[in-house]
Amino acid sequence: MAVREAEPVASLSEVKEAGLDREDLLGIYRSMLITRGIEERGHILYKQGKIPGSFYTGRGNEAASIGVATAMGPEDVGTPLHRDMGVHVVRGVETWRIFAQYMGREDGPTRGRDGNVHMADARLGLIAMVSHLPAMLPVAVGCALAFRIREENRVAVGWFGEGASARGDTHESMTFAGTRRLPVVFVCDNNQWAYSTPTHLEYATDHVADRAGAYGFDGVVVDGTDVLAVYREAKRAIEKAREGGGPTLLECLTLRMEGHAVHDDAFYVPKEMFEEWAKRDPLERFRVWLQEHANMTGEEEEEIAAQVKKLLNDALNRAEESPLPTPEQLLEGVYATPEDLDTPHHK
Amino acid sequence: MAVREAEPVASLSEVKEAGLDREDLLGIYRSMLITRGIEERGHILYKQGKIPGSFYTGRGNEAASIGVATAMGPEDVGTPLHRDMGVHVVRGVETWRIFAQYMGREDGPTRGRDGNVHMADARLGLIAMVSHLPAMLPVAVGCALAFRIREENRVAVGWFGEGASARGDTHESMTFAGTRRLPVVFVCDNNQWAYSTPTHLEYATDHVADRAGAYGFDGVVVDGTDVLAVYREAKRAIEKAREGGGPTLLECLTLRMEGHAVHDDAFYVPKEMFEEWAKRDPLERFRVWLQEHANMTGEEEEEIAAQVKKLLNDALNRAEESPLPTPEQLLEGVYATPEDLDTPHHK
Amino acid sequence: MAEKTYLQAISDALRQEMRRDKRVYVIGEDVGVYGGAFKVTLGFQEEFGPWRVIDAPLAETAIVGSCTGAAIMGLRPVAEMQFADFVSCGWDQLVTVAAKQRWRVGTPVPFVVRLPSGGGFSGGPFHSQNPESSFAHIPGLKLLCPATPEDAKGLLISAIEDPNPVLYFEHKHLYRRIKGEVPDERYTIPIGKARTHQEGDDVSVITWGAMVYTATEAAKELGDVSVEIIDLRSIMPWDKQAVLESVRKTSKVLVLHEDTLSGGFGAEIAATIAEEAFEDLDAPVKRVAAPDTPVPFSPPLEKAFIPQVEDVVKGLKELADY
Amino acid sequence: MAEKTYLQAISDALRQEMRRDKRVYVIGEDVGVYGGAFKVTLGFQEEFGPWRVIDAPLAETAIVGSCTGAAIMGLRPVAEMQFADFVSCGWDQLVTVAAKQRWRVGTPVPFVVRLPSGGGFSGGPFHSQNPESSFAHIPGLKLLCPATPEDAKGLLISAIEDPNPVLYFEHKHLYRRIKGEVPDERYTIPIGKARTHQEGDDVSVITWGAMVYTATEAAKELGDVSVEIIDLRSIMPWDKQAVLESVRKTSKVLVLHEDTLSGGFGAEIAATIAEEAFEDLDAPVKRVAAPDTPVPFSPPLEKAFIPQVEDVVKGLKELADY
Ligand SMILES: Cc1ncc(C[n+]2csc(CCOP(=O)(O)OP(=O)(O)O)c2C)c(N)n1
Ligand SMILES: Cc1ncc(C[n+]2csc(CCOP(=O)(O)OP(=O)(O)O)c2C)c(N)n1
Ligand SMILES: [Mg+2]
Ligand SMILES: [Mg+2]
Repeated sequence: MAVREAEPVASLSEVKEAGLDREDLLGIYRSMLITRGIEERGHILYKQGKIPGSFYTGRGNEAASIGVATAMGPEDVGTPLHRDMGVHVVRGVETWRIFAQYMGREDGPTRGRDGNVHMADARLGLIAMVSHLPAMLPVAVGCALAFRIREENRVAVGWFGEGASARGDTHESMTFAGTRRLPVVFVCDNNQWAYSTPTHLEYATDHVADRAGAYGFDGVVVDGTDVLAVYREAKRAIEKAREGGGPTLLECLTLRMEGHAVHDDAFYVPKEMFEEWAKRDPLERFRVWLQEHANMTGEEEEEIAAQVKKLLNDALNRAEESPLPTPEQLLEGVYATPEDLDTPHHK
Repeated sequence: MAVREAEPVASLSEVKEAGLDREDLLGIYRSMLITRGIEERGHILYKQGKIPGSFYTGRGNEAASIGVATAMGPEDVGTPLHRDMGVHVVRGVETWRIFAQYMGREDGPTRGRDGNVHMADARLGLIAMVSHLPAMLPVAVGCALAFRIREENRVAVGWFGEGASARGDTHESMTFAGTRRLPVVFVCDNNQWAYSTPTHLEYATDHVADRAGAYGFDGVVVDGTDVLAVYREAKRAIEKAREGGGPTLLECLTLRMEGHAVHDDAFYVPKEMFEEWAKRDPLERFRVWLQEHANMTGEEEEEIAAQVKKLLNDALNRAEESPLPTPEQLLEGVYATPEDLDTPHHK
Repeated sequence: MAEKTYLQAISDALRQEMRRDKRVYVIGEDVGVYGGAFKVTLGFQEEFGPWRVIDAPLAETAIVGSCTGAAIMGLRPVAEMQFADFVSCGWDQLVTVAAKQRWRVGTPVPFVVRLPSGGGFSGGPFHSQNPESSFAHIPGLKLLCPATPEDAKGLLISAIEDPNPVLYFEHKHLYRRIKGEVPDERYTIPIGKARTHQEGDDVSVITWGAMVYTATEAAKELGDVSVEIIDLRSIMPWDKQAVLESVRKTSKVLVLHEDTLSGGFGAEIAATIAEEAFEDLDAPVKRVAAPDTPVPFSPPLEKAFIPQVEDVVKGLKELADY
Repeated sequence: MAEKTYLQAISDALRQEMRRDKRVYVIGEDVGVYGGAFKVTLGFQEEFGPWRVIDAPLAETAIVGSCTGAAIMGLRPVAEMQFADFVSCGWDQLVTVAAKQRWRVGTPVPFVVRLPSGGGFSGGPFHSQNPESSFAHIPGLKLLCPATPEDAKGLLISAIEDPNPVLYFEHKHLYRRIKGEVPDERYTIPIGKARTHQEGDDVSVITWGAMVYTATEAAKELGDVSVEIIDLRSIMPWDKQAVLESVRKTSKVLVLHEDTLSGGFGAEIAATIAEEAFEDLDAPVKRVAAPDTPVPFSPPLEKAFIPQVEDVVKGLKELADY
């Protein structure tokens, strides 16, 4: 039951064993660029006054979110959070819809009803988060329970921050999942800060994953800036769950590379901490890795970058054309109708 | 941080080291008899139709509750639960008031407003439980926080059942206490059943105390039918907390020797389990121990038994004379007045 | 058709639905081996197995929250709170997640929480509450409070069918005390439709749950004042139209509930009547409810707390004489 | 006397009380080093140290529950919810433990929870709510909703002094927008007393929080209709007498709040008026409140959700013309 600290991924052959070919790797890299790009563009939109309310990014968490999402099967489901834009990207959300969501437009997944990453496309196997952290963990456990009841080979992935690990929802979720050995993987985005609160005020162990044993399952700590290591560990955990081996607590260690939200300059984070982790930028790390281990050429790199740029530009343009919702829409759909049940996720 | 399984207490000299003299031991025995006596009489009252609602006892838990309460200092505080009548007895509650409480009379600590062991005399350093389990743990942690803020050498003791260990309140309490190393001892009355639910559906570890490490403090499992072992371990934990050593999770292993409440015949508990644990009846164990190690004479035994019998008889008579509350009292005291703050516990 | 207790009607309806629809499962504390604190699911685990009748850990947040997840995955969870009072430990999951998901992102969350509620047998402050008013204020939840065995069955089936999170309050004091004819076949009762428990011309009583019977007793004592009793059955949505129609007929109305007065759902009903039937009223809208205290344990206090027949009689007389 | 923002008034009041009374401490997420999400406790930790300005774990149950324990031990905790919305995670501790302890066993539980609440800046469904109505139904809690800097200070001090659990709702949209003269010295404002924000003769508006300003704007647009605005300030206990007096004077009344309509506390006020001032009313009691939906994020939706000046104008005109 002891916590295992995962090794980095060294070679291409190791990656192939884990089920990824070179195309997949370039795809991952592309997803990372898209993810970062979405959030960088979002930031600009915010500064331009086009995003109402506040604005959050997952800068520094791209490898963690994308590594896990890549390891999920098509029928698996997840409840990603505000640092996990990469999950939406990997699962195939249309980029323009995210910008529309940011700007409160009608074509965002919530049609302007909610903001930020408080969204998900249920058809992609994702359930939209609420703000209350980590209230989506019991929901993820419920998905896993459904899979267990129906004896399906599906797995649920529930995300939570190291701050939110302090809340009762985390405990009840892990307790229930642990006693019933449900097919769920708990992914902790440990970015070392909960708003301004450091980790030692949120938990008294070395790692959040040290708590896994308290629930009767395994804990793994992985470098959350190493997308392949995250992928490998997530894959193991997910496949273990799929085979009836019960939950895993997978902790992805990163640093939140910006303030809690756009208004926060993160003065409380030691400068050296930022400097140190800047050297481990997940995109840059993976770029170099691809060059060294997968012979990614300069041409390929440029091509991907250009594709991503075009994707983002097109998406932005399309999103800006999306209308704002009209006041009449406010009252629609507080209650579901029987017809609403004719959706893929309710099959 | 590993869980320690406590040894039984062997000799009188060991007990003396732990701070108890022969008088104390006989006092403990007396408290155990009173505790059991109160609940047995309560049961009779219930059958006589004198107790409205339901009725709970802590049969089998007398050593656990009394061992811990005996280890508490006079200025320490606690939040005992429905199996912990012994705590009230040791802290000095007047027996007749408990019977008055059972019967919904005006002289019960809640003046007929609440029933059962949902009561406490704040002047004795006890805070009355609510039904919601384990909602008193955050309260106990708050007491410990107050002691820490004021730099007092006091300790709070919070009780919870192994069933209630599954709830979020347990986790948030231990997380907060652990990160701040607050002077609180968490006592788990592990009586192996939560109503009809067995332990493996409440937690996935061998012991509840295995979880202590997840909160950065020590866990100890003690035989909850051995009053001296419980006392010794509670004393250690309490004094450790008092000296700034932070919390301990002390798990007292017993068997709930009756149904969950009076209406429950506990059909779901294997008969052998009852038989096995009946051999470890905490009163009988301690009686034999006192004979063997402290030369308790037959005379002494009889004298104590007679004292207790008289105490209970007198208490019952006095309680039966206590009036039922009058309807007008219902509306009093929903809100506290400034004068209410002139009580010892608000000093 | 057979005569059944209110409890039996609930139990039978649930069993019928579980036989009919594999998506329905039950989860709660002690619902399996023990059959539930009130034995509503007695024998269910034998019939449906441990994965459709799930003994949950003592963890209401996990119970309620997992229902949301399983519901979104296409199942039809029916959770049991051991007592309605303990739903306070699942409050956040209900009001924050389950209630808002459909409106926010279009995802229906079809599940039912069964809540044994109400007082009358010295359950004390934590085993007697009627928490429907707190939830009635949260858009996105539906709330049912059946009073008869027939409604208990039909509304439970409707709740399970409904594509929304539904809180189904079953009054403990009716469990074994109230009997009635219950059709054997499967049927539903429309959510949001009141039932005229008794027709009358002079004063209307708007109520639900156990108070329907208190109102009936009171009406009997009124002599020649003719009392109409509207049993709301469904608190959210509630049948405004039926209420207003009754008020327009009688011009006098008493709103009655077992929960405490201030901010209780009776206030919403009274306020609505006062606003929308102002011109039809011949007397102030009267509310009779429990006083603003916790629920007391000791019988004389509990009697003073729960609205009694005499309290309703007094209110009705005042209205009649107005 | 100095001109201060609403936020500054709160911050200064709290600092003053902490200087005066060693028993007062602050606990919440990010209240220490960061000074709180809204900077109400900026600089507090430097002045009072880390054990009186406590950065709590992300755990509302522990935050609120520990306040109960510390209060019983004689301290005067002031907890901050980062946003009022998150109090749903402390619901059980508030309604089950803190609210009922005094009545059950005579133990007062004096602490304050500060709740930055309200919408108006695209906070979306979980950073904009006004949860006072849910708590107003729970006997044992007191609820304050100041609208002016002067009241913000005086009521916060009263809350800290009060021997009960007090929920102090501070409206985020007033934080920096509203300024006013605030006495420098320590003073209290009695809990349970309304404030006549504006005298008038034709129609009364009963409201609180940010809606006081919406009502004021609306009243200006009314021309020759004279509007009286009663700022309740205290929701529980609420100043029934002041409300009824105003209604008796004007005979027409509009109850206004930012929270959603159904089961909102406006229903209690309207129902009380309808019952106790029935004969004085010349028109139905009107309620203007948010519609029964979650709080939307996108500006056009949020504008449609939060009662606007024009909504109040419309209501007032209808009443005036009745
Ligand atoms: C129950 C609850 N309380 C408070 C908040 C306010 N809040 C938003 S994010 C945050 C910090 C979260 O920290 P962590 O879980 O580590 O996630 P991170 O933002 O660092 O990814 C807080 C306190 C919340 N969202 N939910
Ligand atoms: C939050 C909550 N949910 C449900 C209950 C109903 N209930 C009362 S006692 C009990 C079992 C408690 O088990 P455990 O914690 O092991 O304590 P024990 O009664 O065995 O001492 C349950 C489920 C409760 N009291 N509180
Ligand atoms: Mg974090
Ligand atoms: Mg137990």
